Amino acid sequence: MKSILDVQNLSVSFAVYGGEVQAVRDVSFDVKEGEAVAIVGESGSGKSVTAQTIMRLIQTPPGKIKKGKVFLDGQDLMSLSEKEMQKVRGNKIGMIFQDPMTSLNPTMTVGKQIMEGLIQHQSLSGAKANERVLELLTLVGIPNPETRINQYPHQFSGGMRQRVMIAIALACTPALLIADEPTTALDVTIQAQILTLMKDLQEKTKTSIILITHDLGIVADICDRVIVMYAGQIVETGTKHEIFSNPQHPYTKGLLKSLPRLDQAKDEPLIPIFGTPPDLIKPPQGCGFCSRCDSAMRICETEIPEQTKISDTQSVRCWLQHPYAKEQGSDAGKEASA
Amino acid sequence: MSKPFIEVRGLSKFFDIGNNKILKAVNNLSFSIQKGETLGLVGESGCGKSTAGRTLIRLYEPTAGNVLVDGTDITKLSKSKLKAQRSKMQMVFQDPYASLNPRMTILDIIGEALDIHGLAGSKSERKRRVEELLELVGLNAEHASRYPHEFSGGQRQRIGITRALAVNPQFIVCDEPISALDVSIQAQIINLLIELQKKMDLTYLFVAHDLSMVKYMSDRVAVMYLGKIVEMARSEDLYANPQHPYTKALLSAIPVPDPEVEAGKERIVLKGDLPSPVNPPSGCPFRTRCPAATEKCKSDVPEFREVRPGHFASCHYA
Amino acid sequence: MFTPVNRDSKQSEKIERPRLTAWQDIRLRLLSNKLAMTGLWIMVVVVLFAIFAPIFSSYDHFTNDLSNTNQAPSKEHWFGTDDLGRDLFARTWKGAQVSLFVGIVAGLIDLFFGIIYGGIMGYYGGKVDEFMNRFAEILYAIPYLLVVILLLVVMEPSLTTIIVAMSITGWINMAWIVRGQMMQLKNQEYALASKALGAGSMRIIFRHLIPNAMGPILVTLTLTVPSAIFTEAFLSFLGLGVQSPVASWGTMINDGVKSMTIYPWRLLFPAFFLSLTMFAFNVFGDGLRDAFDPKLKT
Amino acid sequence: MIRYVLKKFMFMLMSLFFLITATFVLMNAVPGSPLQSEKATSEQIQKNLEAYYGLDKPLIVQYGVYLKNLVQGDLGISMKKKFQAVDKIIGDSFKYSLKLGLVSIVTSVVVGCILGIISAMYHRKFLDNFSMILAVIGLSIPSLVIAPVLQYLLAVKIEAFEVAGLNRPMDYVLPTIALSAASIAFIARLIRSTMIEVLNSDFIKTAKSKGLAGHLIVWRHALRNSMLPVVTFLGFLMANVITGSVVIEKIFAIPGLGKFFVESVSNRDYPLIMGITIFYAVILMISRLLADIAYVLVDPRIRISGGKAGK
Amino acid sequence: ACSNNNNKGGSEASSSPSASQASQTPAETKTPAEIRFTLASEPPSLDPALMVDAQSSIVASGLFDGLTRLNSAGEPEPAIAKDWKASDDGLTYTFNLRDDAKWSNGDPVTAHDFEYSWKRALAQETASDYAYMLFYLVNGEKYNSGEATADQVGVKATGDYTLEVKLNTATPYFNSLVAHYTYWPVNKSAVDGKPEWAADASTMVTNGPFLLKEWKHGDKLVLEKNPNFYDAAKVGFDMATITLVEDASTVFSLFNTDKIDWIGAQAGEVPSDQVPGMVKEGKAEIKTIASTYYYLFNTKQKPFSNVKIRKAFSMAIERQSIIDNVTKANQTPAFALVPPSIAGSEGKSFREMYPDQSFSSENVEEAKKLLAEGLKEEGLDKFPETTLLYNTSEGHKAIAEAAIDMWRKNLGIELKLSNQEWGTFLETRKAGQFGIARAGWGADFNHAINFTYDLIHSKSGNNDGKYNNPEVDKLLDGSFSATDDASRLDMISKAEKIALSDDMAVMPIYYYTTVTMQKPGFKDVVSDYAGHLDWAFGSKE
Ligand SMILES: Nc1ncnc2c1ncn2[C@@H]1O[C@H](COP(=O)(O)OP(=O)(O)OP(=O)(O)O)[C@@H](O)[C@H]1O
Ligand SMILES: Nc1ncnc2c1ncn2[C@@H]1O[C@H](COP(=O)(O)OP(=O)(O)OP(=O)(O)O)[C@@H](O)[C@H]1O
Ligand SMILES: [Mg+2]
Ligand SMILES: [Mg+2]
Repeated sequence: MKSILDVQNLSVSFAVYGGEVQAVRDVSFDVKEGEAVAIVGESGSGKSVTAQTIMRLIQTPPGKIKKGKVFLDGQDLMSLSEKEMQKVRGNKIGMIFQDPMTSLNPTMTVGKQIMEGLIQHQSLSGAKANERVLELLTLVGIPNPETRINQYPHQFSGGMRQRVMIAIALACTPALLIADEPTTALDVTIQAQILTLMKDLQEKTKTSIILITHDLGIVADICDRVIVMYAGQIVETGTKHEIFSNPQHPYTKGLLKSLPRLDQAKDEPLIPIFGTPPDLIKPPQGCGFCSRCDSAMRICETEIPEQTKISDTQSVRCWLQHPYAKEQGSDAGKEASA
Repeated sequence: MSKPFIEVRGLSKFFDIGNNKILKAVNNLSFSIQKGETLGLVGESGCGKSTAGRTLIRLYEPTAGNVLVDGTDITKLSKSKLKAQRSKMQMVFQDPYASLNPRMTILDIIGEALDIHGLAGSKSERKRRVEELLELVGLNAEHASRYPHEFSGGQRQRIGITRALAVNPQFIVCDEPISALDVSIQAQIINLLIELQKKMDLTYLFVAHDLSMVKYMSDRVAVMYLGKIVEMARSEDLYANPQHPYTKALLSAIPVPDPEVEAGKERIVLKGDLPSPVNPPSGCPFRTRCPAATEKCKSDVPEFREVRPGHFASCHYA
Repeated sequence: MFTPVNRDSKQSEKIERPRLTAWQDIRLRLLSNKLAMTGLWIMVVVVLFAIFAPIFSSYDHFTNDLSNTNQAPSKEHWFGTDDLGRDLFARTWKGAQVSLFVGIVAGLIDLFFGIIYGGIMGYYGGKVDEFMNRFAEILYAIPYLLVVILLLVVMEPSLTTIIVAMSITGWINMAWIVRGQMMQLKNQEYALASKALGAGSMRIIFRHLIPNAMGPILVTLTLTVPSAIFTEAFLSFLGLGVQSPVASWGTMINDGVKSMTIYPWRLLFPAFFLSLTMFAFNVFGDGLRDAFDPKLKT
Repeated sequence: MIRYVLKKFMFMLMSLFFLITATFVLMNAVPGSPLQSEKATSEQIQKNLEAYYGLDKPLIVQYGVYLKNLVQGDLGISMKKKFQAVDKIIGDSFKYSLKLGLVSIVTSVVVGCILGIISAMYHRKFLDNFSMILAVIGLSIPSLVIAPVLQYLLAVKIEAFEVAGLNRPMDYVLPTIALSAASIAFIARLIRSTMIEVLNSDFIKTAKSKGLAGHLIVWRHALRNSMLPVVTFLGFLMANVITGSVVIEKIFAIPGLGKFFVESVSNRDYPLIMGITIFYAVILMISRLLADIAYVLVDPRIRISGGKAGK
Repeated sequence: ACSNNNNKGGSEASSSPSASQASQTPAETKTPAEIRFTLASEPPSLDPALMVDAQSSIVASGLFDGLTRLNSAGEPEPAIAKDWKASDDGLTYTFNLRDDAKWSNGDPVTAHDFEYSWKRALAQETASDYAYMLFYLVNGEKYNSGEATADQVGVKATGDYTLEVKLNTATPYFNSLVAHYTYWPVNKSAVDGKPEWAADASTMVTNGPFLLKEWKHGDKLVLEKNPNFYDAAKVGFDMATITLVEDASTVFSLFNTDKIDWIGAQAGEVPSDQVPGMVKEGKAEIKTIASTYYYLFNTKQKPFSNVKIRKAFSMAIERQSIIDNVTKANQTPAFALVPPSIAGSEGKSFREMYPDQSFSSENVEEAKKLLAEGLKEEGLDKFPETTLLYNTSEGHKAIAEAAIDMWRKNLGIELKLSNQEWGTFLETRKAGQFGIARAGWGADFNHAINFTYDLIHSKSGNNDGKYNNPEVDKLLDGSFSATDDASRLDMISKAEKIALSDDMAVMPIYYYTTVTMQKPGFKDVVSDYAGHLDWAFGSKE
């Protein structure tokens, strides 16, 4: 399958007083046509920054794209002018944000907000655009689109607003849809609605999706491939089944273990990952997860691990994959829990 | 069953939102919690969970109803008596960023609790006590002199818990203490809460919307919808055998972090949104979204009844 | 290299960033704001001059020298002389003392009453708010001049009188600002948390809410101070304030404007230093607000 | 909405009543009287005058008479400006103040917004610093100084404008600058800070992700949302600006209302003091009410209801 | 300190060739002759009975015409009255009126109008501040206090054009007095029952050389020549535009940009800092006026109850220095109250007849000595805390500052300064809550009694220093019953000398001047003896 998006060695940092936050460090991945890729990871691990960098929505300053290339259909987005980039945004890539409560302009009718992108990119006439908006609203399952079109966001519930956001993102039938935690702010019953909708739409439109989330349940539900990020780096990638059934990175493992199963009893304690994620203003010299890792080794503190291929689709960045570690570590701290 | 530690009878909290409109955030709640027990409270956002928790410990003045804590009706207490009772019941808040005053050090945030109840005689004793408490939740004494913004979310939530613990409470309302936290951190807090409960014989009202966590945490679970409890049962019971259609939908909507399970799951997707609590639907409040609603649901308010031993639900068809 | 390290889990709770108290943090952010620091330095220099220039000047601010009236700035009289031959350098800095004193004290008093009144009004809301708001509104609309003249009947003209006069209505604006802030902040969870602990309203207002409303309060203060300095000139004109031969910047500007075209220095110096100080106040206030704003924090 | 306005209106009447009472008492407590002059006249003449103006009656009766006339819409007749009706004096002079005031409010808002937008768009860059320094300078120089300096340089020295008066459109330029310098600065700073916040908000990101150009984003999305605090500020500004400024009116010889604020009190012209106070209070209250209503127009989220309009 | 009075410098105006030519040449295309000047504030009233101030009188002098008019020397000339005669006892005046004067509504101006107007001014319900100007008439005061009827008042039109006036005492200056605005006529049909008649251009009915065309309240007044004026040939201006401008700098700028033709004499004011320069360049003129600037001593209170201390204070002031360096308008140092421009008799001014130089002198050594003695007499070992009170104004402030500096330097005494807003100031001064207070007095009419009786008689309401010397009172009272002018002035001068030289009742500082500027080409636009602009019979080339 052709890859539609190819991110290569992307590094992004933010200048803050007292230093530089290295939010994304040397991240590479690709997204294939019609594929749904999930990016999971701890809060602050650089998921949103990665997504926004693809859209070139990072504010500069304080943000700075240190290095890296992002190819969309073979075109390097990082080298485009702002004008050219405007033609990509909303047209070839659509984006949905986390909080539907704040992502819509409160002082503009919903219809206008959807129409804006259409007029911008497809130069539709007013009437045509209006028609298309109604079509989109129906598509995302909003009843009475004719009246809804003239209402303001505050007259919509959270779920409805997220549907509107989806309509905005899909307005120009983009090749790639980036959804940054589209359901985190929603209730489970509403979340179910939105997820179902997204699945349907993907089947219908064959759009590629990057879905950012930290809910592994959602990943299990709708994604094909998973990218696990930690402290600005990709620590593990693989297909959904590989990640859930055969996690390699201690963080991925820990994440899966720390969730209660529905059949777990109260006296059977959860296994948390202790500690807190590192502060990216002073990123650790070695592996980002090292300070919280049960099986950390000397080298983890000093050297960033190489990417190791586990299978055609799965790879991981962890020193435990190193042949030496495998030799020595069999008896050492595997289960050395604190 | 022994005499319950917390007993809530007909608790209601209505907000006057102007224009002669009344918002019935919490409407006629009745339940009880035993000493050392955890009651889970789940429901959609806006259904009145926080309001219930806050009214329960009289952070909001209840519109109606009584709350008996260890036999004393706190809704009737005078201001000064209430203050004394406050040390018995505490609250842990949802947002670890908003619940700590950014202008105060941790020492002062926790110390304030001691000051208010005169629990620390001298400055040094106050400091010692705060440090002790911090150790209890796995933080360092060194952290006392720092400011909230220097901490990560999980650490802040532990500070929030410490503050609640400072006054030696017996009952804690945990208002979604983990929903703002990272998955990997949530387990830390849950474990801490359970550990503390065992150590100090605490009673919890555990509010959340993450059903798997609630089930894990709680002995019994109550499901709220539009200001009312629609179902309440022992947690295994509730999960294994949900009676109310809302609970059923809720349970099926939780995504399970297991591709095999997800692939085979049949999901009940509710249509529509939570109706406005200003003018709730007639009859059964859930009927507007219920896949099995009938004419009866429109006209008759279902009674909250014991459908099986220890399992209550308010549905005509349960 | 590949040997495991066993760590105490406590250690992972370490905070990497340098330890900063909120005040240190604010200071750091202020220090890195060039414009605000310029403002601060200007203020410091002006204050130092106001304190020391009158002491070290070889002239005083009140002795007339009728043979040397309206002299342009020169070696002897750096800022020139006024219509009675008084040294404008000495007068400008003497005036600075009065103006700065009035500005700052009036500002502080406004701050004090505004915070208390606005804090209570905003925190309690409802009927209390409605009532207190009406009262402030009425007070605001009563002709100020009448109040001031009446004050003159009961009090001797002096700096104190001026400050009292200014404080009668000066705090209202501040109160309204604080009220707005209170309404926003009172539902913050940390306020509720404190209430849950049993804290009284006063403790919540003054320990929790006010410190967090400091940003807008400071900005308002930077506006209060200049307006107090001008009000002083107006009140002195009515006979309420400093009496000649003591001058203030406001009264000197009032005088200077009239002879602006022939003796421009009589306007220039007080106006320049007043504007400069105001400028400094404003940019410093801005910097302070930025420094106080937790939202701008990283 | 109508209910809201009606309720506000009732409160306004109540406040007015207290205000009238307070002013009446104060006015009579202040030394001096409308009939005084430097030259002493005979006691008899004084008595005749008092009788003529009804000042010989007990205060409470005077107060009652005043209220009665007021209810009938009669503000009385000035004691100093012989036989000019107070409402006419106010009306005549308010015309000028209103015109000048509106011009300067529009100027303040337009120029202030432009400066503020520039600042916000080029946050932390040269243009930001430049326009903010400009704004702070505007705020730092008292109008007492700006006005005569402008007058001297532009009207006397190069005669580009008239020295005084308010007859042709060009005559508005100088007083407007002097009158709006401070509010321009204030609005610019207000807009800047809210706009910076708005530009960082999520819905701006949404707009960007649609591919809109920068200026469109500011114009369509950011501006309206940044106007809210300005609208509140305008409530106060309106009342203060359209009722005239003593200093500006004096320097540019504008026959506005502002000078009467001082003059009526200096003259102890009781009916005029009362009239102006009432007028000012009503304007103040109406401006604040208008600001509330404007708030609703700008922000569709706020629906006026009960006691809590957007503030 | 200022006051009222009106006069016309009409006689010279008639000789103006341009005026008569302009009205006679058929080529009327010439731009109208206009005079433009400013007033600091709006005339409070243009009703002669109610006017009290300079602003009103300057405007109204173009609108009304009285029985007589004062020329620039302050002497009465015929106006509506063709001639007049006084009875031998001086108690009855008979005025013969001209029969060609008309009201602007067309009515003739008759003696009945005068009778009506005078009685109206005296009537209680008119509530005129200046009713006392008419107390010279028999029963004038009684009628004003309701003790007599209108018919008993001593004024009667004995024919359409003859007016007979009966006075309480012989008043030789009565023919000047009737030039005062309180004696001006009003038109009964326009006035009766319409108290607001004089507040609007459309309802004004006048009889003077100009008509009020437009009165934009607060902004300006426009006057146009009255074509029906009986002496229209004498009227040089086609119109007068009077704008209301308060700020002196603005007035000055208006003059410099050719927007106005005149500054000074209560019609605008040259900014004091500009005066020396303007005078030097010959652009401004300085004229003395009938006003005096002085300080009141509170004679009822220590330390100024002591005459030596009062003298010491006066002697320690260097008046010329104040004039040269502070007020800078070439004022005359004053040692008495009656200003030089007040007329005496036989063409000489009062001050020429009774110079004030000898009243007291400035002498620092003497002052110190007197102060020490005075303090001893009062049993004071050091000078008590004392306040110098003045009403808020730049000018007063500068003088007060200069004065206290002189006392500091010359006597070693530190006085406190206190300024108050006008209304409060008057009340405070009346109540005697001061040590020294600033005061000023301008002429109501051109006679020395106006500066003496009013200021130093113990019964006068204007004697705020509460000076009281029975001898002075006796002399002043006696002056009213004196039969001839010479002995009257003599008595007045004696009283003045006792009060100012022996008792130092008040401390005169200077006699006012007014600084005037006018555009070239204007004739007979002048400041009158009292310092009010007199423009109505001026002309422009
Ligand atoms: N504008 C900015 N200025 C400074 N630092 C920033 C900025 N935006 C992001 N960062 C930093 O970059 C890092 C990565 O942030 P990012 O928003 O990508 O995290 P995330 O993985 O999306 O987390 P979450 O799950 O909370 O959304 C964080 O440490 C954050 O503090
Ligand atoms: N102070 C208040 N005034 C008016 N209405 C309120 C107030 N507090 C809460 N409400 C309303 O009461 C209802 C219940 O709110 P509550 O915060 O208790 O819900 P919740 O179940 O805790 O939701 P969430 O999951 O979002 O925290 C909501 O409709 C809310 O808008
Ligand atoms: Mg994110
Ligand atoms: Mg809640």
